[in-house]
Amino acid sequence: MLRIPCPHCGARDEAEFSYRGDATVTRPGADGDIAAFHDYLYTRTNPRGWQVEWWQHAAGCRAFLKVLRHTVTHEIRAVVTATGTLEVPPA
Amino acid sequence: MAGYSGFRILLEGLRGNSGWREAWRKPDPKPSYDVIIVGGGGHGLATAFYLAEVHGIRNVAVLERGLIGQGNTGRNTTIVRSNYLLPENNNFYEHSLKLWERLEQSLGYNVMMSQRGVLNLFHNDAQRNAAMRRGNSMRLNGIDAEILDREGVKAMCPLVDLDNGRYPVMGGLLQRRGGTARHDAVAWGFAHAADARGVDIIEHCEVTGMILEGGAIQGVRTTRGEIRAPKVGLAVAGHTSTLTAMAGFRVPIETHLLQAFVSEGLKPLIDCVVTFGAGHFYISQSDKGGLVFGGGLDGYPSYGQRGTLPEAEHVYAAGVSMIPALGRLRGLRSWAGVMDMTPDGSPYICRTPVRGLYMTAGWCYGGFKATPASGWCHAWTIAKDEPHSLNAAFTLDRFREGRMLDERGNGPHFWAQ
Amino acid sequence: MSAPEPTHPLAACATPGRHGAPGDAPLRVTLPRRDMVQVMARRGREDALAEAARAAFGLALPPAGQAAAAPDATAVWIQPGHWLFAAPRGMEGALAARAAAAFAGLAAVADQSHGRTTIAVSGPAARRVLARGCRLDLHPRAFGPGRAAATQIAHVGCLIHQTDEAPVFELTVFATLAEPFFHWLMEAGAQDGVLIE
Amino acid sequence: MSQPHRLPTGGHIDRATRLAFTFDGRRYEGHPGDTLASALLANGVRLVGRSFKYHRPRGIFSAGVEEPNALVELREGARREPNTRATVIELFDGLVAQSQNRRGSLAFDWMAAAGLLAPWLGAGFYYKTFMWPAAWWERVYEPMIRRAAGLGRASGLPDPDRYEAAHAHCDVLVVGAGAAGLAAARAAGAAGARVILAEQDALPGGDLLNEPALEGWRRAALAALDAMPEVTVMPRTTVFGFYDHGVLGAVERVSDHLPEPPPHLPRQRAWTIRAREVVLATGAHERLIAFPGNDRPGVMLAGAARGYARRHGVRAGEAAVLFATHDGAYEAAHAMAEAGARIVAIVDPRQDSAAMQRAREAGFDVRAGSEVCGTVGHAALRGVSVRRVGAAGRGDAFAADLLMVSGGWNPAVHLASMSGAPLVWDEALLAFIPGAPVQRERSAGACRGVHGIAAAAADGAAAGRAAAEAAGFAASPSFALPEAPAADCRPFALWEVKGRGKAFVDLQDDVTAADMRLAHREGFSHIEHAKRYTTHAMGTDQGKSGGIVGAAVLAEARGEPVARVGLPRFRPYTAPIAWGAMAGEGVGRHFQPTRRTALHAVHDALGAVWLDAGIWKRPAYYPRKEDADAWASVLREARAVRERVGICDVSTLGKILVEGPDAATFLDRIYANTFSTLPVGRARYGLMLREDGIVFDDGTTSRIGPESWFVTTTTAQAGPVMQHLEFHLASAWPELDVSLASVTDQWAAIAIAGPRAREVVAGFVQGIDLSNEAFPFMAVADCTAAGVPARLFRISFSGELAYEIAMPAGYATHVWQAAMAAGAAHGIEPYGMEALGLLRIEKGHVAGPELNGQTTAQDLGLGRMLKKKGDFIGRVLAQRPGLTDPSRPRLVGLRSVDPSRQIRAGSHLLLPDGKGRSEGWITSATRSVVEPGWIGLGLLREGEARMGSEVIAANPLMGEEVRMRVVSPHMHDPENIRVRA
Ligand SMILES: Cc1cc2nc3c(=O)[nH]c(=O)nc-3n(C[C@H](O)[C@H](O)[C@H](O)COP(=O)(O)OP(=O)(O)OC[C@H]3O[C@@H](n4cnc5c(N)ncnc54)[C@H](O)[C@@H]3O)c2cc1C
Ligand SMILES: NC(=O)c1ccc[n+]([C@@H]2O[C@H](COP(=O)([O-])OP(=O)(O)OC[C@H]3O[C@@H](n4cnc5c(N)ncnc54)[C@H](O)[C@@H]3O)[C@@H](O)[C@H]2O)c1
Ligand SMILES: Cc1cc2nc3c(=O)[nH]c(=O)nc-3n(C[C@H](O)[C@H](O)[C@H](O)COP(=O)(O)O)c2cc1C
Ligand SMILES: [Zn+2]
Repeated sequence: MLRIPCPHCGARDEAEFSYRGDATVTRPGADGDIAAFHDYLYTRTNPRGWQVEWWQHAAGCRAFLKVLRHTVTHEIRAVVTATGTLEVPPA
Repeated sequence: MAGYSGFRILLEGLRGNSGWREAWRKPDPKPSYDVIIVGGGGHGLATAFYLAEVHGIRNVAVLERGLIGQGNTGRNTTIVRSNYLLPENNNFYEHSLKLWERLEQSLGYNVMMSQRGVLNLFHNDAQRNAAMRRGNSMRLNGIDAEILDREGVKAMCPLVDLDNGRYPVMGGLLQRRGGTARHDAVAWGFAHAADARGVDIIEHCEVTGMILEGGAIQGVRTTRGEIRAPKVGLAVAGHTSTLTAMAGFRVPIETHLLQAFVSEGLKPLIDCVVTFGAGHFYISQSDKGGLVFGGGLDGYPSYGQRGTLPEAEHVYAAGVSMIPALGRLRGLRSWAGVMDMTPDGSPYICRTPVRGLYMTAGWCYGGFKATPASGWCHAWTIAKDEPHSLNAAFTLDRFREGRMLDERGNGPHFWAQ
Repeated sequence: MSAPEPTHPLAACATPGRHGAPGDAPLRVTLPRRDMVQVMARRGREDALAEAARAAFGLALPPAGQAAAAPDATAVWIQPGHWLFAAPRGMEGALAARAAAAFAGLAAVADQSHGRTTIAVSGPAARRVLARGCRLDLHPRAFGPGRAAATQIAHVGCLIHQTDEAPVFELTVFATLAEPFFHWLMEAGAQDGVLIE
Repeated sequence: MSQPHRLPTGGHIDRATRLAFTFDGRRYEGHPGDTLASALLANGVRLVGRSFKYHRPRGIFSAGVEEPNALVELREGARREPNTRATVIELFDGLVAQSQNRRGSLAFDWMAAAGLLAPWLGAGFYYKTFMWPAAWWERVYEPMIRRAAGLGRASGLPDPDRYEAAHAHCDVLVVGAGAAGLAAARAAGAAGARVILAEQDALPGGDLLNEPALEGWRRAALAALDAMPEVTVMPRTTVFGFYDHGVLGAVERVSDHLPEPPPHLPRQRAWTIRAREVVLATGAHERLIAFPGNDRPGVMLAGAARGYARRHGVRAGEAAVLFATHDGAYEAAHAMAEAGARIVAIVDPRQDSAAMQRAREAGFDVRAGSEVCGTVGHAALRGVSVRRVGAAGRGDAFAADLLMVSGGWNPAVHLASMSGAPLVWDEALLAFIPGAPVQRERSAGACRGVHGIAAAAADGAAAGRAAAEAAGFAASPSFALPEAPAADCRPFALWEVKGRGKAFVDLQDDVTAADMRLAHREGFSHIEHAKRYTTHAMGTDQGKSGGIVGAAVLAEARGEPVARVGLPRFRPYTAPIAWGAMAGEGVGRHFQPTRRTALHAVHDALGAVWLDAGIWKRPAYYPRKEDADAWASVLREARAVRERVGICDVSTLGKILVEGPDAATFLDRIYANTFSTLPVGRARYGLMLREDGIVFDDGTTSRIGPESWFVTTTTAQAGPVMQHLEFHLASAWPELDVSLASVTDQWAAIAIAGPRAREVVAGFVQGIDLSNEAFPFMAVADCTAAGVPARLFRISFSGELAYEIAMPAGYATHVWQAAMAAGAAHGIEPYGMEALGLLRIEKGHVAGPELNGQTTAQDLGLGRMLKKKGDFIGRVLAQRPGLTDPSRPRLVGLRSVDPSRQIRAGSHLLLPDGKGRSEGWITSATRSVVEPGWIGLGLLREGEARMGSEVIAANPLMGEEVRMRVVSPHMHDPENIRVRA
């Protein structure tokens, strides 16, 4: 079971959060075309390793957080608020 | 090599079982093949089998990084059914079910396909109407389906609590021809039969890179050296993205975690497969007596093959809510698999942006039942370099086209499928 | 017609008296009547909002995980930029009006007096009983008076605010889910005994 | 007569109290402190079960969770619990147990005939046969296999007991309260850490319970722990799994040692424990040796025999042979001798050792360099055959009724392995021990191969101290550790004695050494393949004592060391756990919370029939005595709305306050239609798309202030819409200054609909001019309703003149009653969801069945709502060809040609000459009040072009075909005259 350190609330059980997808993709602006939106919505790196992903602390402070998590070990290395940035370490 | 039969069992029993030989050979890889299949799960092995059996392409290698059948094929809850809504899906899965129905005889291996019935419970009008739409779609496509009322549910699975739960049961959609098969035997049976037709099954051989020339595949790099082939098929389930990354492109797949569980062995208790409509839960009983059960995804991407406690608790809670007699039984073991989730819940059997590279992937948590048809269609697509009509819709670029095959209307979220 | 007393969300199920096992230190349960408003800071106006809160309510807006109390109101941090202000039940809409006036231009104000309800639990059994559903560590080393946290108990969202060393925990839940939450609390407390006051 | 094998003194047994119990209907007695197994042994019961495949007679083999044989059905009726290990059942007065997996009696099990077929029932035989004739598999072979397989019988009745979840946090979790665990907990506790010490046994102590000389130390340790307020000792608590991030699961058996749970107490409690540091002190499981007949009742693990003598005061046999490969097991012989048994012989493959010498000095017949090569007897052991190691032949026979076996110890590495630690081979111990930890975990004592109580305790103390330090506590003072001579537990590598007869590596699943070799011969040479092919280590004991032996047999066949072969992967659970405990209290009626509107009691008083809408309870309809059936009620309610006026609780709609300077901009991007142009005091129907262009949700949203909006969502999507708004605000447009608050619970809402709605509303609402000019369709204003502040909306779902009035939830009953009073003169009637559904279908309003996540705005005839300019969610991808394809099914109205013919949602639409090809389906169906008969909404290919034509609603599931006419979905008042009246 993941324990996700929410920057607002401290470490909380995974059961309080919901995963909301890869946080490295950004929504194309008003001028985005089908190809751009297609990539944003569907195409995934899906790394076997470190991934920056969206989690909402849904049953807590409701903040959307960016979480740097390893998809094999499940280790969480860093969590920042929505406007923060996280570097993906080399595999 | 002699096939398996009751007679041989008798004979070998008298000879101290000393005459049995390897169910499949353990060859070293050759420098090149006509076709390489990456992934020794059910889908990869079935692809190889049908390449040999249907298309006469026998110079084929199946490369498996570990042991065959130890991926999702060896860790799934073994439900086989064709009760799909969309015609593209129900035609495909019905083709699969028909292949299942004669798989033992095709393979000369008992995969213990058991058509015990798959019963999906519904609890309210909306669910009933959706079940009707699906069941009628099946019937119009020539697939068996029945709608059961509460008495029918009681008769089919007397242990289900019709009334006292949070959401009383209203009825169920039953596919009698659905059922279960013995997961490991499916891998072993396809391996045995493919091997007998000349396919090299090479275990402990991990693909680590792709040899590409001019936008076309020429072979793969592996932990056992380079192996060349003009055609390569991927059947690596949750690892698809890793392999396509080697080939230089990304796909609409996210790898998620799904748990399964088995109880202690019990005398026959639950005869069919039952799924709960009020929560994520489904259950059946294996021939060994264990109740095999599972629920929904754990909810986040993982290649870790290990599940999490809260999701397990949810599965158990849904279980006792559906069948209160389960409370006093015991869970024996839990495990998890890594699922190749797609944004619409439907699969890919198709060519890829790289010439000569094909894939069968995106099976989510429903690909065991697809095993024979996936192999059959994948083999067809590889052999002919074009899809069969059964898999024509299962393309990678259907999302560009807006032609999603979203059975349940869950939308473009991998984790919600 | 004049406004009647609002119906309490737990009117149908919180019967005063002893429930569950006859223990000597039962879980004590009370249902304080509160008005509550959700105050949501405008972008970049947090400091001004804090100033206004001090002026109008006499309290310092608490940071994440904390509550602040003034004689006639408390403020609990609930999410980034959001606080839940509470005061004893007064005239309908009075707290919301007071907050709206005090925070005009600084924050949006949503009256939640009917949307949330508070259940106060106390006594030596309180931590033990809460642990039967609450995933948070409420041990004195990890939590304490003045601390607050939003979490989920028995599938129901719950804001926990410890007001007292004793300990006293105030549990604020959604009004339409108060009954199942209360049912859970009664079940969880039955082995220690519950005294509803 | 009773308890002939009970010792007069000694052990943790209260001989003064007698407990009566029955096994297979026979009455016996035992004492507190007994397990069912020890009590059966005290009474001389040897045969307790039948094996899985060959139905061989089996006896008690162990004294703990590793028991493969002595599985019983415990208790009766709804509390019957199959497969319960007699070795861990605490005896209570009135206990009832039955043997299982037998046809006939335990002594004469018909299924034992399977043993005769054994040559043909080797590993994996079923994969190779039963294929012809094809139909026979399901009709003949499989039912036979299913009946023969399986172990105990479930009761099939609802479990009457209650369970609960519980959560714990600690600095240091110590698993196992043997010498190592007690010392670890004490050391960590003394450092000031919050410690949990979990022990599956009822009595903490582990192996200390078999050491009378160390009882003082055990008690002192427990007293010390008791004196530490931050240390919690949890007996009867099995830690079953080690999950990610320092989380472990445990089950506490609160009442299993009692006849039934006392009032208010659960049967079991499932703990989720979050530990900063973990000390695993889980001990070790004794290893069997594979030799022919090693499953005979009377063959028992040496440590178990010792434990029965020392802890339970029971002599497990009168004439005992010890077959051991290491010194650690010799204590069993001494213990049995003290208990009054005759030590017939000690068989040891080694030539000499300290323990062998001591045994000789004690006068035992020590057979050095020897091995047990067979057993004699049937349902009970009568003799043992012994020969020189590796010699051929049957060897010498010894009469004995107890054969104590020890092939060494398997450290209980389950939890360490689950936590991610690799397992490393210890050549001296011939065992796998935990390697470098991955999580914040360390092992101590026998579970990492540190044997001997003194060594284990010292190891535990060091681990406890280190754990506390790692958790941030200063070093703790030291305390006295037990002193005891340690026996050498390094075994001689004897895994298997080959000979005639079955030598089992997995007793429960009847897996023999020969099966492992067969698996290898057939290519299933990897341990994971071999496991699956033979079912080795797949039983309820998961190979705790024989797993490694099977691996060793496989290793020999492969010609490789055991270290290379390894063990099958460890998974939860360390021991099987009750389903009910994992499920917790949220089951049955409490599987999900029941959400009630503020008007719940009102509907109840009106006799509402309830309907589940998600987790909400909503009134379906309000039956009256004079209504012939449910349809009569529904039609009556709907008619009231069409003809007079009705009142309906619409509180479940999601309500979100959206406020801030950028709220209008935000809503323009969220909705497919424009909101920024909406004036204050007006509402607009809005459509949200998902980013993939499919319709997400709809609802009416009002501007209640220049920067303040009241968004409503459908009941089902309230949560998802809120999350959707929050997500886009956080991820896509963080620059927008918008605040979101869910006010669903704050506001109750009531719809008042029907031609007389205005009069009714006027009767209890003050502060608004209700005239059509002053308060037209889609107007919104604050008001006072029956004296309470409220908000009035002029919106309509039913297609009639209608209002929705929202009021603070606590006043809902008051306002409802005022509305009823005001409406009495107008014939107001409450209407439920069914009538609401009827009305909206007549009106052609889409709802859940149409907004099913598969439809576009065009599909639903709402395409013109999509704004042409500006970004909004779903705009771009909605333009994909597949979604704009004109051949997609479109929303239509449908009416039965024969009005009496019922139609059903879920029927497919066929063209009369269409050869059965589905052209669409019925999404919603109802009887109608406007024009009596059955009507529906559906999605039909080329729907518009087919207006007026006939289609067939086919429902093969129900055997129905109904002729339908395609009509406009707006079947009632298409010009919207009534809503604007
Ligand atoms: C818990 C669970 C329950 C399920 N229940 C059902 C069910 O009831 N019914 C149903 O129909 N489906 C079910 N499924 C889904 C089903 O198991 C899978 O869809 C199906 O088995 C996939 O088969 P496969 O052959 O594609 O994949 P796998 O069996 O996973 O095979 C892929 C193989 O590729 C290998 N591989 C990966 N990378 C490489 C590489 N680089 N080089 C070489 N080899 C590689 C892997 O080792 C693996 O053996 C379930 C899945 C899980 C996990
Ligand atoms: N029965 C025996 O003869 C036996 C068995 C193992 C070790 N030993 C000896 O014991 C001494 C070592 O002491 P130790 O403390 O390392 O081992 P121990 O066997 O004395 O104690 C381990 C304790 O852990 C408990 N336990 C194991 N898994 C558990 C789980 N998952 N959840 C909760 N409790 C669990 C066991 O019930 C036991 O009480 C040495 O003398 C060693 O040789 C003897
Ligand atoms: C249908 C099915 C039935 C199973 N039955 C058992 C069982 O009776 N006993 C057991 O120990 N494991 C059983 N397992 C689980 C396997 O032991 C194993 O955990 C699973 O295949 C995943 O492999 P892994 O745990 O090695 O990763 C079963 C698995 C499946 C898919
Ligand atoms: Zn948070």
